[in-house]
Amino acid sequence: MRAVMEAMGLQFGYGAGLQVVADRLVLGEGRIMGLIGPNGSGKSTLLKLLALLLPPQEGRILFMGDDVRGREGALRGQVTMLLQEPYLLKRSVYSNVAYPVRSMPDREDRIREAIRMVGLGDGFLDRPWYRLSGGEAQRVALASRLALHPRVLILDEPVSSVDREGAQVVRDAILSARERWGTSVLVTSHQPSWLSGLCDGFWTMGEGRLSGPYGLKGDEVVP
Amino acid sequence: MRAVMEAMGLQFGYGAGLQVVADRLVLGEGRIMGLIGPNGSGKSTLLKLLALLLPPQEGRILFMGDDVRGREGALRGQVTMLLQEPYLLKRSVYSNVAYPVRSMPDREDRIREAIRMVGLGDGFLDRPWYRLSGGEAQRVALASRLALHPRVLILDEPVSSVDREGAQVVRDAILSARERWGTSVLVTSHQPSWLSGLCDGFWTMGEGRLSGPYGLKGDEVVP
Amino acid sequence: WLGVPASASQVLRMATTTSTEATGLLDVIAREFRADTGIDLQWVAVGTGKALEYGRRGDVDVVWVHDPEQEERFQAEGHGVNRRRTMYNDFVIVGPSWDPAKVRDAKSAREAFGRIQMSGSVFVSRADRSGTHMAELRLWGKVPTRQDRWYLESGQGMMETLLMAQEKGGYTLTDRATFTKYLEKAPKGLEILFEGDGVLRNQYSLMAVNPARHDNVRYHLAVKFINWVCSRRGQSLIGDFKISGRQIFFPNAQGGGTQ
Amino acid sequence: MDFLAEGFLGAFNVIRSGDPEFLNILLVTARTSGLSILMASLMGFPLGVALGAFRFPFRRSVRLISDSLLSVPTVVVGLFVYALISNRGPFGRAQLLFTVEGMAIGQAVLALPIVVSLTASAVESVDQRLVMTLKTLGARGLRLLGSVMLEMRHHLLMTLMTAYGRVVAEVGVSMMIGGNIRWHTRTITTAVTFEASRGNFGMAMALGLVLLLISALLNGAISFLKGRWRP
Amino acid sequence: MDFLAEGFLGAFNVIRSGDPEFLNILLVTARTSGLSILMASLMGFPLGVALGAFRFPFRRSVRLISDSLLSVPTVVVGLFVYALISNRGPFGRAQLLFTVEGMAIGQAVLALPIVVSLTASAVESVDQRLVMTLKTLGARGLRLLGSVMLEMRHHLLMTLMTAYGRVVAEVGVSMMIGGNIRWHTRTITTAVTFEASRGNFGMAMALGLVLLLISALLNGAISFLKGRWRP
Ligand SMILES: Nc1ncnc2c1ncn2[C@@H]1O[C@H](COP(=O)(O)OP(=O)(O)OP(=O)(O)O)[C@@H](O)[C@H]1O
Ligand SMILES: Nc1ncnc2c1ncn2[C@@H]1O[C@H](COP(=O)(O)OP(=O)(O)OP(=O)(O)O)[C@@H](O)[C@H]1O
Ligand SMILES: [Mg+2]
Ligand SMILES: [Mg+2]
Repeated sequence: MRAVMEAMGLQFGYGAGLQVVADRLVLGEGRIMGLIGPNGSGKSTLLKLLALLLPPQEGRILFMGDDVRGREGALRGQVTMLLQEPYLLKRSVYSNVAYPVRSMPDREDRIREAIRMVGLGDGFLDRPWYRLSGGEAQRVALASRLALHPRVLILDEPVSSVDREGAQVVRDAILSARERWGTSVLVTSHQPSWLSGLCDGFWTMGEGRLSGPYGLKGDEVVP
Repeated sequence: MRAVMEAMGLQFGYGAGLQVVADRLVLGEGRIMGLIGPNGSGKSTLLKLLALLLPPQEGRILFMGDDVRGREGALRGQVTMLLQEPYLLKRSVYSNVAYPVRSMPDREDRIREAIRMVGLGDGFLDRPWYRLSGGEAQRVALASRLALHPRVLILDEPVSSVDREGAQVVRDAILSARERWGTSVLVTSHQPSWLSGLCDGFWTMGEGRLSGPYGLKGDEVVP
Repeated sequence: WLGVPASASQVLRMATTTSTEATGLLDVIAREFRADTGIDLQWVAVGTGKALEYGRRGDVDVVWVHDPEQEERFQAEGHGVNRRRTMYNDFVIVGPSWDPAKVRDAKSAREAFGRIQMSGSVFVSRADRSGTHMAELRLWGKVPTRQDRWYLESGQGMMETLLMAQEKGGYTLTDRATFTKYLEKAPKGLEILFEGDGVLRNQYSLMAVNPARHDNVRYHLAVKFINWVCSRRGQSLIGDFKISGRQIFFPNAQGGGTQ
Repeated sequence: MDFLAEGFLGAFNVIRSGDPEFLNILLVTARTSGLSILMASLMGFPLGVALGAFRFPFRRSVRLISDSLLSVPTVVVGLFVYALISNRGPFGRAQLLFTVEGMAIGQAVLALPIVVSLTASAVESVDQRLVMTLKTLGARGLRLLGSVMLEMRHHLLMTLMTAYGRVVAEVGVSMMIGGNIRWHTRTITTAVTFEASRGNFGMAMALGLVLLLISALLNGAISFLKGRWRP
Repeated sequence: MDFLAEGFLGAFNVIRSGDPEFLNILLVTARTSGLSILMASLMGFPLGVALGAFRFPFRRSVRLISDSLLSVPTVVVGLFVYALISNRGPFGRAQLLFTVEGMAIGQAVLALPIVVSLTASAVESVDQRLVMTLKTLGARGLRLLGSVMLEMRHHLLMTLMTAYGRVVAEVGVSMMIGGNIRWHTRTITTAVTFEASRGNFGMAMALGLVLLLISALLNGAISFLKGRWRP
């Protein structure tokens, strides 16, 4: 199994506070890995580093074996992330999901597919952004990432506001993304039961330091 | 047992969309009641009505037996709410928690007490608002409501971003608020296990319509 | 389009003082000049100092101003050529009808100014080195200073200065043209209290900008215009121009020739 | 007080008359301010967004300059542009003095700091998640810039209205560069100033009111547009 | 170009000389703009926040009027205030014509729509949760208003800077109401205009640059303050 993303010797800190350190992290192709740790342990920060949204202060990130430095803009879209507090563009749901795939020929199919994958009906497409509940908004935000058919999908607490049935739907969506597009996933959640039904393995964060992977069947991860 | 809040024949709709309807809702003194329902069923909307943040289009709300109309401003503070997506003032954590109790003589005690109740150390008080993780921000927002020692505490998914230990801490905080200040609580969550370990009973929402209460031991709620 | 006179093949640019424009004289001149020659006269109306500055930089082709001293310097510096007297009017001393300084009884302009100075009545000066201001400075025995609290320096145009004098119940020196215009608007305001002294003459002259200095100026058009204004036709237009039935400018180009 | 009433009546009469000179003044005003706002927007919005969203060398200095230029007097801009485009200036050959285009350049200089500073300030206080979200969705370069601007459309519109107000109400630049030449470079505001300096306060007031009326119509249209966009 | 260089040198000399007339002009400018910004803020901020956050009758009309007044020419404001406070006007008794206070009133009229409209627009696009959050924390009335304003402090500061720029750079009102009277009501901008009208372009430029320098210092101080506040 190939590694889609690798990080070596990553370090990042916001000035005085917590220093996030990840000596070695490998995300295998088609892998779904969880990231767990208490509040403030640096999970969101690490995910933003891997999603190429923050520049690491030390260390390197590889995508498909090559250093990402200087290619961040080009790689985003292949590597996408759902932020912990999703932000919707001030447009309709349709425009939000269409935004990343605007110029693709199979755009309409992707949009409809994505919105169904997160368990919302096509009727939602016409809604403006402000006519959504917390859970609905979170699902729409996920849908716009799914429409991209990304190589790497990084999800920061994707079901925090989603109801129980919805959480199952989102889990199925993640699994089917892997199945259909070979998407590799890195996901955090504070609901262990939801996470354990989904992931192949885990990393843990504690006070900014990454450890793992744990709970893998065998050791298929190539270095 | 007295009713702290009562709502009769409440109706509210945002223009075209969902119509939230609550024929009858009673919150007894010192009661902790859950509100459950799928995404978009109108829970947050109903909570905002009860927290006197939205004016009902039909129906009445009573606080301690008297209609709240015209007294909303004066009652807020006694009736407070934690929004689903908490917003922190662009100040330090200390100022956020101090804001509602600014002019109270026992201010300092309340602030320290509240920040400890949500499981954060006093060290957090000096942090600016932007140096917080998602879960930490949610806890700070809760702390500023607890500092008020409110009669009625309305919580919209208070543990969505909080870690597992934190969820226990928040549950204990809610229980001790009832114990020490006789606070009545209305709380939503998509984590049934957390909710069932806390609540005396439930209401459910389905497509905007309130039903319940369920799961009460006996029928102590006076009409 | 939209009512612009059909674009003329030739455009002549002039910098001039506000009084010639504000009275409306230039509208008549430009219309007739165009009818006679087909040349489109465009003008910028500013203070004499600024008008000459435009000339110095070759941004206009001809200037029409009224301050002999500055004009001579302009000429001496080699910026202006073909300077011609065109017309004059006069300055008058105006003030409130109750005339606290008794200017009405003065025998000469200098005496009138002396009376104002003695009485300490408010006098509003343009203080802008305009032709009017220069004339005023020549009339003071001892030029007032900051210590003279009655002496206000407005630093503005004539009309604004007149209004300020009216508000303050004070005196000022004005050219007759602007004052006539002012009377139209404020008939019960200031009155002419002294006039007719020879030192109060206000001479307007035309000058072409030196083409040797600025190769872009349209010198031949400028000369054409100057000659036209000084011709019998131009002169009679000036003489016939009236506001409220009163003649404003007095042509005096004949025989003046190039100065 | 008398001329206030006179002004209202005058405004009405001027509009009704459809006097060709008045129409010409309107046209010159519209062309000048339209052109200047266009120039200021094309340069100002990208620069403002960049100042607000990205870090780069001299960012703070550029911002400070722009903020300071908010209080540049129109006359100074007028003189400055005049120095450049006058016959003796470096761009004298372009023959921009006493033209609508020259006025528009001067007004654009005046509007630019407003556009830049207000935009930068708005971008700075825009939701921190916006830029990150757009990046996760694959936007970069011009699309990122455009999307940020679209997301702040209300702010940008307000910025535009402020810049428009500054430009359409100013006199110094138009007078200095345009010269208030009848039938050519006379704008509403230079006409107002001209009439006021002749003591025709009623007429000055009337023209000023016409300008206000036009602005009100424009704002009405924009407010209608905004209503359709929602908050 | 020549007078640009002259302007820079002149600015330097003027500052170094400490000429009493120059100091007087600075003082008049500071007093006038300070007073007018104070008046405009006291009225404008509460009105702007109210327009942006609350619904009340005629809200849209008030907003439209304010937006339109963004483009009121200074001369028109000058004329309007002049009509009110001149000897023959209804407030003639107050003797405000040709005084610093009179100028400040006129400038406040000019600054008010900027403060109101920019504030309203900022409040409109402030996070929807802010007002709700403040209410849940028991804030109401003046405290609610104050807290909303504190939360938008960067915006309000920018608004203030824009209004300051408008006021300190304007000529029409100061000329009309103040009268540019030497030693009494001559401000930097009326002095600039005056010098330019005399053809003293170098001196006009110099005074204009001094004004810019002052604004730059002010902005530097504010930017330092903002740096201490963080985003
Ligand atoms: N923008 C920021 N500026 C400064 N410090 C920050 C910023 N964002 C986060 N931090 C700090 O970094 C630490 C880690 O934050 P992070 O959001 O990565 O935690 P997390 O593991 O995602 O927590 P949670 O489970 O609550 O989401 C926090 O304690 C916070 O103080
Ligand atoms: N500001 C608003 N304007 C218009 N419609 C709204 C607004 N807020 C919510 N709605 C609509 O009202 C419905 C109920 O929203 P509400 O937030 O009350 O749901 P909820 O039960 O809290 O859902 P969740 O579990 O996702 O938080 C939603 O379907 C949404 O379309
Ligand atoms: Mg996080
Ligand atoms: Mg909700």
